[in-house]
Amino acid sequence: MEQVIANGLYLGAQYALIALGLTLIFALMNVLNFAHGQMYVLGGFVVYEVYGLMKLPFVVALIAAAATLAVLGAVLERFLFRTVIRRSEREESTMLLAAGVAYFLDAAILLIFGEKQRGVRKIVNGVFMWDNLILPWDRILVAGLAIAFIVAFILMMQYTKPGRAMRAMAQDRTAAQLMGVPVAFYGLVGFALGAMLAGLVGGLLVTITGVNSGIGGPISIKAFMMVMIGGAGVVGGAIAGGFILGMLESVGLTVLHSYGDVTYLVIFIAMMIFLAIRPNGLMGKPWG
Amino acid sequence: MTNSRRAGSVAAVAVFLAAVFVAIPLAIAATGRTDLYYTLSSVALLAIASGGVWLTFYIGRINIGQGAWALVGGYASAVLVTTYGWSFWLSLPVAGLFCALMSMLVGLPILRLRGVYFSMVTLVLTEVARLTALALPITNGARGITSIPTPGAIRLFGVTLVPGFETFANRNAPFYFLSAAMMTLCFAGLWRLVHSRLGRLFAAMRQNEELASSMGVNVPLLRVVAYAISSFLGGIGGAIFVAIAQSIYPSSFTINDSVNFMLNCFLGGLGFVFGPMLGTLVLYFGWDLLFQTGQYQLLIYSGVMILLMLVLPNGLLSLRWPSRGRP
Amino acid sequence: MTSHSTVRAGLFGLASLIALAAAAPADAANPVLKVGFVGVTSGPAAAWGTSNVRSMQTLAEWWNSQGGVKIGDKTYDIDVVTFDDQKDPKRAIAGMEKMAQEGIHYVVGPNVDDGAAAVRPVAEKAGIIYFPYAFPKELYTKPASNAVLGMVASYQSGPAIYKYLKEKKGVKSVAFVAANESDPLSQRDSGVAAAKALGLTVVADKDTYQNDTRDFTPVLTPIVKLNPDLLVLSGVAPANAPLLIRSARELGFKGLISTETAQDAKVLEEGAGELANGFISVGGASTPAIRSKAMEEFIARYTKKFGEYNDESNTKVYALQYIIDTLKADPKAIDSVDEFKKTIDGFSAANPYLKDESAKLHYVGDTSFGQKRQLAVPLVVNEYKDGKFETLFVANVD
Amino acid sequence: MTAPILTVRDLTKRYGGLTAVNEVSFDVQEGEILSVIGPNGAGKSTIFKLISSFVKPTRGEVRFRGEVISGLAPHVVARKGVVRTFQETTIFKGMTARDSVIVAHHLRSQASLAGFFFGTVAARRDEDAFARSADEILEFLGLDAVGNELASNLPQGHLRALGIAIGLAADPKILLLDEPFAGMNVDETRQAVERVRAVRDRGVTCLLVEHDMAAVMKISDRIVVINFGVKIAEGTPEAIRADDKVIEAYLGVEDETIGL
Repeated sequence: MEQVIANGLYLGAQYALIALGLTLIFALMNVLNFAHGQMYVLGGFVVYEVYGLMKLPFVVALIAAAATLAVLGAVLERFLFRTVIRRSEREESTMLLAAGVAYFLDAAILLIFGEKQRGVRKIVNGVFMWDNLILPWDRILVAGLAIAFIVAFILMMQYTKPGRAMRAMAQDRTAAQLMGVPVAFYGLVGFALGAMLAGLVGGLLVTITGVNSGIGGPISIKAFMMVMIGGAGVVGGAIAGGFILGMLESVGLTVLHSYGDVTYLVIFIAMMIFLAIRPNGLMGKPWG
Repeated sequence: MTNSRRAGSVAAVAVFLAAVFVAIPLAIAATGRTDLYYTLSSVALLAIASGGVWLTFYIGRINIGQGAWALVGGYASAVLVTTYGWSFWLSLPVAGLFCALMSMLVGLPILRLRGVYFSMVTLVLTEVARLTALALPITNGARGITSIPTPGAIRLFGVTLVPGFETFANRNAPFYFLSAAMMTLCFAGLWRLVHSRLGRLFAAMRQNEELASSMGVNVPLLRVVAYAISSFLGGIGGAIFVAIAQSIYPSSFTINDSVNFMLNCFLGGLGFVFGPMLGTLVLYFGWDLLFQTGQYQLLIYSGVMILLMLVLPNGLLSLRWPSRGRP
Repeated sequence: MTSHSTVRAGLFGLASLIALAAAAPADAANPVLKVGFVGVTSGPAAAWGTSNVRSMQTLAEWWNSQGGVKIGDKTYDIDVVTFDDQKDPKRAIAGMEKMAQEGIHYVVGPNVDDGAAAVRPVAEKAGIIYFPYAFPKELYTKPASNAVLGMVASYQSGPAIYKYLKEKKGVKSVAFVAANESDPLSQRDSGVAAAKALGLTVVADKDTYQNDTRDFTPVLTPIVKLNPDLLVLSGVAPANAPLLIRSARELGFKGLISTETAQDAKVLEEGAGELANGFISVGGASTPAIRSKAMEEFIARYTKKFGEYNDESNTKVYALQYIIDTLKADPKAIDSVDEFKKTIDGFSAANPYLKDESAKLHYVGDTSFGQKRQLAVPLVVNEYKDGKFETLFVANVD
Repeated sequence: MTAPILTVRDLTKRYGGLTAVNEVSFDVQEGEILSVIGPNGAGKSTIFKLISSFVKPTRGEVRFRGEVISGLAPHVVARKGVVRTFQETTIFKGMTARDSVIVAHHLRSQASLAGFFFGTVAARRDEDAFARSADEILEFLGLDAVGNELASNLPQGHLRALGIAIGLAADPKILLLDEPFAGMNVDETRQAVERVRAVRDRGVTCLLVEHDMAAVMKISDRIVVINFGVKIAEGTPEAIRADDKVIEAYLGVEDETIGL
């Protein structure tokens, strides 16, 4: 059982970080970013190139991934999303744009990096063993880094000026604007930050799970589920959703092991029932 | 409606019918491009399913779960035809009704959700449908149902109304006419629905559910009704597709399809009943047209999609009627 | 205005892309023989179709550069027409319709069960022989007659592998894990049946994972606890194999791991490193130990053209070779699928990809399907070791 | 005195540990204008939602002509003749004023929804009747000039009137008005007061929840005063004006709104 809980916590840490970027963009812009998974994949490939092929230190690769995605996020916001949000009658229209961007990134990544699964050398070797518990050190390190990033993100949102501005914006965009928050600028910053988080976690996980050009879509959908459980647009919700899904998978796969085929069916149906009872997830903001 | 507008509408309908049932078949016969029959049948069937999604948009719900009902409809028809030996023609409406009924049960709890929560729960619903199809014995699990016979003849009092599809030299032609006829029927119904009192109530609900209920509208019931109609359309589309493919697998309709149905609505324009039809035509046919571009196909396709969104963020049909906001 | 100039720049880029793509092959000295491909070259399963398309393109380019292929008294240039079905059976039908429209009679693909079943009505009506990489027996047994299985099926390789492992490595218990999708689940079911038939104890036959799983530790934790002698990764995608192996080994799994599908050594090396040592898979049909000079040249050309070789192409090179060689044996088959079907039964030609000069290309499948609807490719069972596959044994189907 | 049209008994609503409304009871007589007033945060809007059944009470009940309506779905309550209005932000943004009022005639339809779909005789008769009735209501409330404007383009004063028009279209026996005078200047308030009187004169009982003491004093037949979720007074405007508890409650908050 210790192993199951450890697995769940480890999965939860990485899921929470994946969900964080998605929920941030949703909170600030009301955009459901279908391209989140593709951004994750791109982050993974940047680390593959820099750490795996160019043999530079892992930290450098991670910074490169974060920077690449931040720039990409900013460009997407400035030249695509901002225009469409301004000109469309219904803000959901950004979904088509986001899906288009997702397909575009999918195609571009496939053309640039090829169709194969890629992996890099381990960042640390060895396995931590204690009683029945087996955890490779690199997983522990990755989970630790993920949690560190989450904490850093929360601290930034709580105590820095941009953080406070973005929180105000997430609560009430018009009010924030009246209070003098430059919402256009912080929309850009938020989008860049959300994309950066996706790239960061993609880059982090390439050391464990590798990366391939096709997994963007599935990752996005998984991220949607976490956000849905925790509640959309709330940082705490994303983190809770990530950990809950991680636990759910870990415990579900073990408990329902003998029923095998239906494990995910049960998890998904449970999720639907949960949402029917709590229509805004665990702690989400209601929809406009 | 003024007389000139009425005349205009009648002319538009006549042109549409002539194009679909006369001009296109003639053009195909002249050019020999019989492959277009299938492509256009697909467009028609996907448009039917997208029309359902559009209706849920119309009551203010972003539905990314239509793939589930297409799959359920497809399986319902396939099981009735293969296991119980029903005629395809009977199985088609039954499949649609089965979807409508099931969607009422599912819709009752989930339609309380709004915005992204509804979208995501329907997204999960698609996956639930796929996993259920994999797990159930009646759907034959992972092996799917194959070798489904093509639709037979319809005979009434010894008169053959529709000949069996196996008797046609080109099997795609009868499917094209079936799909196009169903699409015409479904969209005519949808158009009438939206322009009848029910449609106005739906529009009222989309804009404000509380206000609508304050004037005595049974909002939960109407939501379920709209969703059931939507799922009915999904089921019909799925069932005919299965008849064309003569096979169905749990992966015949997936999350990708659900997302595409939604995108068709966005691209055509949410404010227009015929939006999903045009959206499906452009998105589906566009992919086909680009097939010569080989490895760049997806890149170009998505690039065009992004450009269209930039230029016409309110859908293709907003080009003609700039921001009138009326269906 | 910025948004306008963006649009214009985008349109320009697009136009140039289309022009680039349209400026395709054909210096029309020879008549062109078109061969089709309908399969998946984008999305999560892109690797499967891509290795098909690239083998076909490499081979066609090679032949065309030598002046074309001589079929009967004419010499043809080979043109490969590809269609990406996005792993969607509905698109696969459209693709097959396109092939029929282009007058193509020989199509490689689709790559998965649902697509292969969906295109069957079109192919039969339009007179197309297609070569799926999908295992459902209905596709190849009567009354179906237009599909030819392009590789060794899991229900053929599975028993051979388990038998070998039972006899040589003392395997007694076996556990299965598969993605919860049609193809892997079907392959798992046939694997379980084969293992039971051999008298092995099946300790886990229901564990599945979602296609979005990136970390397999939770999936494998309960299985590793059962401590089977052999862990079978049924129908595992090449991308997932190293991840599963790594998770199992890191959880302390000491037994053997095997799969019935072809894998890529580079992917295993990058994804699992030395943890993948000892992993048993069905290798591409022309592994280093048995391959000929011609195969080596093919690999060299492939690598030069696309930057990197894919070991799956060891098998996938065969389909086009078979098509052309069968047409050479019976030139009338170029326009007549019925001729092709007649020729299949007695067809035999030299296998250019194997060192062993007595090796022949011929069609098999009588045992599994009751008719010859499968390409005979060597069943090569490999063991991965330090970035390379080492051949354990070679067998033949039928 | 006839039996009251609406009776409120021991109405209580708790949110977690917080009691928003505590054991409030009062009656509404047929044909009167009754106002529920109280300082900000007194629980007025909760009472309003409880009566219109948008919120279920923790305890207690609301009866309409002797029949319990609390706990029923809002649309069922509306069907019985208890109709609420919203403040001006709650409208059908994409519809014209006239269309909004026509749609609001839903409860009066004789034809079924299927009948409307197929355009039966009954349905067409309904459509004509609704259009005529809507025009009458719009004129009655002075909205006939702006009937074809999009609701979202109307100024605030017109939106208030539109809210009442939508309420009237549902053919209410008792109309619940949610702060009909909030945010209005003296002149607008005077017009609004006239409007409410006219509605009552059509035979519709009016229950107001309001903050603006001056207007309430002018218009109401009787007043119920709430503070901290508890009823502290009930009576005619004169009686309320003289009530010490009321003065105290209001002085504690903001004295200029009392209008004394």
